[in-house]
Amino acid sequence: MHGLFAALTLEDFIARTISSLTKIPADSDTLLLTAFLAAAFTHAGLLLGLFGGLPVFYIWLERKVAGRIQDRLGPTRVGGGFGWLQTIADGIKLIQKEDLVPKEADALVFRMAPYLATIASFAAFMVLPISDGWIAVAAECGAFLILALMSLEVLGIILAGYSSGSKWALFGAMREAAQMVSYEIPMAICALIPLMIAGSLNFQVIGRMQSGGFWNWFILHDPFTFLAFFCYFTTATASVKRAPFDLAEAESELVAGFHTEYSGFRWSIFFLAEYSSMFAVSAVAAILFLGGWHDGLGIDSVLDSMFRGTGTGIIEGFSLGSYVANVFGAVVLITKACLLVFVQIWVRWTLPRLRIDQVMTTCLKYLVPISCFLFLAAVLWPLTLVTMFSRPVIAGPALGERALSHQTTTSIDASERLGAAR
Amino acid sequence: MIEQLLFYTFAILTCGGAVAVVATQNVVRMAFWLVVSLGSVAALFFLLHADFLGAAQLLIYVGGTVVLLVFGVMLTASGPYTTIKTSPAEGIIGGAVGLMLLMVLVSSIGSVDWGAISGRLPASPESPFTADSIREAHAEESLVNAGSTKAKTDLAAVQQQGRTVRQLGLSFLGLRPDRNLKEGGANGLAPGYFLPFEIVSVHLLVVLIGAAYLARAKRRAVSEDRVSLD
Amino acid sequence: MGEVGLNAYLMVGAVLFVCGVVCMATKRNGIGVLMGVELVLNGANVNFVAFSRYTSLGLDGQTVALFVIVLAAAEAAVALAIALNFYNNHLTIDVDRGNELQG
Amino acid sequence: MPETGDILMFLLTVAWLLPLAGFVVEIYWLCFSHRLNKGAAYCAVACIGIGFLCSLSALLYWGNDTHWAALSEPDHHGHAASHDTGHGDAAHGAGGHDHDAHAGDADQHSHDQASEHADAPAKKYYSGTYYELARFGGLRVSLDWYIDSLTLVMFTMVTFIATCIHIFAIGYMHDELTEEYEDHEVHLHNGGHFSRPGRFHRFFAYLSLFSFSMLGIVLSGNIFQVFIFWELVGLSSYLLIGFYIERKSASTAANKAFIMNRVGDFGFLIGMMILWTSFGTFQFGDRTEGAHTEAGLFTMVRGHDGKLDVSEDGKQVYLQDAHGHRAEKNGQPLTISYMLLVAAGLGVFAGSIGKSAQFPLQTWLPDAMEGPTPVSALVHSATMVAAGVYLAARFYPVFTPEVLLGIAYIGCITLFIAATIALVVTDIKRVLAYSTISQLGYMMLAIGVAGWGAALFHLVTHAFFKSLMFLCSGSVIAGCHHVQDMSRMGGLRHKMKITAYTMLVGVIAIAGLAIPGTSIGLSGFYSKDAIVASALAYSELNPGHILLFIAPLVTAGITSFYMFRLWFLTFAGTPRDAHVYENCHENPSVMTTPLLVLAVLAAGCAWGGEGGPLYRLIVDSETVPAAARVASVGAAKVILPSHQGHESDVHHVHSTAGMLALVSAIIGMTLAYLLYVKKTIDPNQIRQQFSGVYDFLVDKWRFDSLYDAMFVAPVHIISAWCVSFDKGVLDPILHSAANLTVLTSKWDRAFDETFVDGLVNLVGTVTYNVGNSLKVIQTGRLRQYVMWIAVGVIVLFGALFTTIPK
Repeated sequence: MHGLFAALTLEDFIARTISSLTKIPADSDTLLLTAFLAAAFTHAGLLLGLFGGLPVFYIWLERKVAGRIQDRLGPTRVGGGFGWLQTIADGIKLIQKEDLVPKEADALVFRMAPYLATIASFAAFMVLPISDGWIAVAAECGAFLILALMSLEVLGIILAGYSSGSKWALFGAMREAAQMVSYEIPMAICALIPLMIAGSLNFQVIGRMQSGGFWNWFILHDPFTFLAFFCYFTTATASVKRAPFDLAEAESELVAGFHTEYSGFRWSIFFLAEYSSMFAVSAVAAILFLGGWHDGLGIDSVLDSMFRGTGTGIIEGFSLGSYVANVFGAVVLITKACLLVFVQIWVRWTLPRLRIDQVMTTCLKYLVPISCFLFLAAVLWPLTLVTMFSRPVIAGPALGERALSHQTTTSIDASERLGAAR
Repeated sequence: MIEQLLFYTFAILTCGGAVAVVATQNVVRMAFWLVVSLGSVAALFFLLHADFLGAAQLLIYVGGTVVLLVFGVMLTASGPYTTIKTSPAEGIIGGAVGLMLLMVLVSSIGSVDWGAISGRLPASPESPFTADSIREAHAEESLVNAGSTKAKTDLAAVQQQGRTVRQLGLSFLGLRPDRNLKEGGANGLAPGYFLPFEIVSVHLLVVLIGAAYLARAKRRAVSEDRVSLD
Repeated sequence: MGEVGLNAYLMVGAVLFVCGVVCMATKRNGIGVLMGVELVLNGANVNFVAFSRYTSLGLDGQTVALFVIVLAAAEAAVALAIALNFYNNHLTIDVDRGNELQG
Repeated sequence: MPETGDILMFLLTVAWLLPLAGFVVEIYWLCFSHRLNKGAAYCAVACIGIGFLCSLSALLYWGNDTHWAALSEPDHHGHAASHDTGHGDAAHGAGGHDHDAHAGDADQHSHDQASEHADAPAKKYYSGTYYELARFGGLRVSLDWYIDSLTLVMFTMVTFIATCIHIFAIGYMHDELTEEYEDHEVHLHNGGHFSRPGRFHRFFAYLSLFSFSMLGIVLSGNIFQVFIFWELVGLSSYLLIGFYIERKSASTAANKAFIMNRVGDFGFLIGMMILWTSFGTFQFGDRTEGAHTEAGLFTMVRGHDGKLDVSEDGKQVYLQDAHGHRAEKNGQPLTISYMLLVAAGLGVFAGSIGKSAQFPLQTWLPDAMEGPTPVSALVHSATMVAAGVYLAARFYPVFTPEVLLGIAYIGCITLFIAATIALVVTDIKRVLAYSTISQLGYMMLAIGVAGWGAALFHLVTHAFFKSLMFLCSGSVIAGCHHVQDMSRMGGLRHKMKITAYTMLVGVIAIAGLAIPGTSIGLSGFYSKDAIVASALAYSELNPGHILLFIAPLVTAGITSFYMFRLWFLTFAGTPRDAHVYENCHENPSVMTTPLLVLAVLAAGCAWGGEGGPLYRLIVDSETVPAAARVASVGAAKVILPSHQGHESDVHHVHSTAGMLALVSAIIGMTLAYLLYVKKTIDPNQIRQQFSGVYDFLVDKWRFDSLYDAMFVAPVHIISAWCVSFDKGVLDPILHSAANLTVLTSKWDRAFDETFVDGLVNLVGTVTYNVGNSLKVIQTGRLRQYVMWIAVGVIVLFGALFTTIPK
């Protein structure tokens, strides 16, 4: 058993609490199961709260940004001058709508498809760290897993399009399939570049390697990671079918694309999935290229040292300093991701939609070769540096040294905590 | 307990999905059930401490199934939801043979004492699976460097925890840090899978080219006739 | 509910395998046959990973399972190309129509 | 200062190789010029002309170097000559008595002389090696040079005559200067004539090649090299005779010449092989390599004193080394069987027979008149046929008296036969051709009767006047538009004055006429005089061979007759064919100038006779001293007469012989005048009265029929016999074998078809039926196969579970 049930601290805490209250031995299976379930549900609730709330915010943001770009105000009525309750109001309205299934539709698949898409995009948050150590599943192959999980979303969309029994929906689904299968390749290769530099698939490790100043961020590691970031962001935009790659919806041609026949709650769920996917890819971009939860100015370490040692007595194994630093880190990461999402929204309302052949051409003829070249160049970069300057980086300590120092400190830290917990 | 619960959940999903694939006649529904079944297999892989394998299963089979879906839709698109039905007799015969095959397999599985067989295998570092070991391994949420001189128990714990990416990668490079043939010997590592890995790489390239060649656009005989009539 | 052991996983693998075989044997749709192949391969993979977990073979099972996945992907690519050709020649995907080799 | 030999070698080599360069240039003439250009001819003339200048300067240089010692009286020059004189006196004394009785004495005497004068005499020749081609064991194949006065005279003569003929040919071949040459002799099926591009440049290329080859023979230093150029001469004559290759007669004549020559060359090869096995060298002259001197052929046979060193029993000949001693090898003296030496001599002479058209290989030369007339002049009168005589003369030291006797008789027969045929021939060129054969017979006869100098003297004079006459005839032919028949000519001297009178000079020269009572005549007089004198001396010493004197004497008259007949028929009298007469004209100066030059030389080249410079120069290079009277020890008991000096055998009979020959010639001339000018006797009457003889002569003594009967007919008969043997014996055997095979094959086929095929077919049928019955299982349905696999697995497992206990 492992990181799938990763709410260890909370689970441990609950187990100990129950054990101390009911005098049941701490290693009893029933107790452990109860504690695990309680912790899991707690975490799930928190995650849903957070990641359910974010799409709501994004939908509002999109409306406001679109309004500003189109020289109008956007929502203004619900919730004061900024209309910040508009999304909630819409949601309530949509839930009230009748759940229509067309006569020609394949009812079972038609009903299941939105869930499949939403589950896939929300499952990605499982392995996404929000701050140092704040991760649901600390999987060793987290980066790989998140790519796999996000690619599941397209399945739901294709099924939805096919089962609608409508040619608009079918066209949208087919476009989406072609687009997704193509864009996954350059996206994975671009993601591989920072992964290769870090030498790990673990988001935790990758994030820690970029601690310190912003010059440690992987986007500034070498010229090719810098380019790879933009390449990745383009392909990521396409993989979440945002404009100008939103061929699956294409209102001007296909009515509403794959969700033409959907209404009410199932329709809104598609939007939740889309916006949470946007956040997921943006967060991944932030972690892989933009330093993750590190602000790049050293504020988190200042916070950590400021509150270090405080509050150790309240809960066993609890450190206020690292907790505050983690909270700050979570804010930083979400801010970065939101900025990237804002860029996606901005692009959507400023660029016209491409044709499907242009989309495929962009991917197969340009992005794939470019990403392959960047990957190759990023591999050769440290070798070139070693040959010319006898060191793998231009300035500062080598990545391996950084990783090693982190490993030792964190392992000491962990063993201390473990010792304290015992 | 938890593991059992999860196992049975996903086992039922797997088997049910597979049976549904057999039972369904509609290609798209078959694909849907296939996704359910294969996704559950991925979950079973996670349960079997094979994280990387599970992720790979998700990525590759989902991608593969998407393509299957597209093809299924394209090639049966002569009418809405057309199905190529299997005759009931065939279904019955197939079911009967399948049941017999299942009985054969199940009886075979049941008649083998795996523990004895496992004992005859070469010894490898293995520690009993306990909650403590999980807890230890999880607490040590650190980068595990397979090349470092960790204790055997650490390796075992890593394997228990499912963090097998590094070891798989090393075994593809020809190194097997999990199987020391000689204690403490630097050169006593068991041989890895370097050559098969290379062969598979080349094989994939060949398949890529071959599939592209086979599926290249060809003018159909019908359309040619039409052109000639014009 | 007893302890989950090797046999339980092998049973799952067996069911997958049998379903795959029956799928291959009964589906007239070529795509369905391919799905049967996938099921068979997954049944084998489950067995491999289970042996890797429950015996002292270590990583070998996982490695082999990875190879199987990769080869399955390759097989699917070629098989789909063949299916496309089949469709081009017969204007259907019904494998029963491809009986030119009948004796 | 280079040595004399090197300078001579350089000059002659230039003269020799220039025609080769000319040949290369002219054969590729069309690559850089066109057919209508006369440049090829100028090129050829320039080459051969410069060659003549080189040869002449070489001759002059040689003369200056030796202070013209050769021209002085033999009594006053050199040690050997003075000794010869003394010896000649002794021989003369003996000659007065019974010759046979004193033969042994003379032989003994010569031995004494050889031992007395073992020290080397003054060297009379220069020799060396250009280039060694190969060395096979002891056999050296090399390009050598050998220069003595004879070489120089031949070079000068050949290049001079060739120059004249080249110039003449420019005019004669003028009608080839065209893009479209119509050959009136070649009739096509459609009644028209064959036409082709002109071959002016090619003609001159061949002429140059011929000159090169001929000079190569003369300059050669070993017999193998002679053979090489011998064959090259044959090749170029083949090309030139067959110049009008489209004419059937021309190509046949070329083939005939070539094949006849091969017969002679066969003997030549045998002789060469004998020489090689016996002597181990091909070299003529001695050869110095550092301190070691290797003896050449002549030294080996004759030593330094020109005597054969014959063993006591007369069966062996001892070979000499370069120092005049008997050659030894491993203590054993080197010897050669006497008969083998005779055979070698006869073999080499066989080559000469072929090349010089001697009996019995004489028939090719008249036919060779098919070539253009300059070719006849150059190739078939002056030089090529002279090559045979030259070879015989060059090899004179190797010939034993027996061989010389054979040569003499061959020459005798030839000269008489050819002269008689020439009496009746009316083709102007053929008269000259038979005349040539006859004169070559004179030369051979002279060599055979030890008149070495006389033979070569006649060779040179004959070259001049015969080339003159051929060119004159060519001029006539060209002037009369290719009419060659004398019976259609007549009175042409009015129209072609230069040709007529230069021709008259040639006729007088060949007839040997002189002013009676004095010894003043044209060149032919002196040379023929010398030959007849030699023959008379020989026949006096050997009375059994009196025929050798009578035949040339009679033939001298015949020669005179037919030559004047030719001149009278052609130039004198009245025109017999008005058409020919009307159209004929004198030729341009490019053709007549050579005639005039040659006429001067034909008249005066032998000035002084045997005391004159030409004869002296030639005799200077005689390797065997001709002063002594030599008796043979072999099968033929002959005594060779002495020549040199006032006391020699020849000198004694000289005036007698000259008188007889002159009388004979005058009789011949008078007869011709009576018959063809005065018409006192009608030639037709004689022809009818002696019709048998006439026909015999017209048929050329029926030699062609004889050869047909001797060689062609037997071959035909043997071939017919072979055919009948083939058809009667071999074919039935083969046919029966074939029938047997067919029968066996039929049986075999039956066996195959019934038994073997049946077996195979049975297997095939069974397999086919089994497959046919099994094909039902092959349904082609994919799903069924899968099902069968599953069923198979179940059955297998079931069998395992039931059979293997747990």
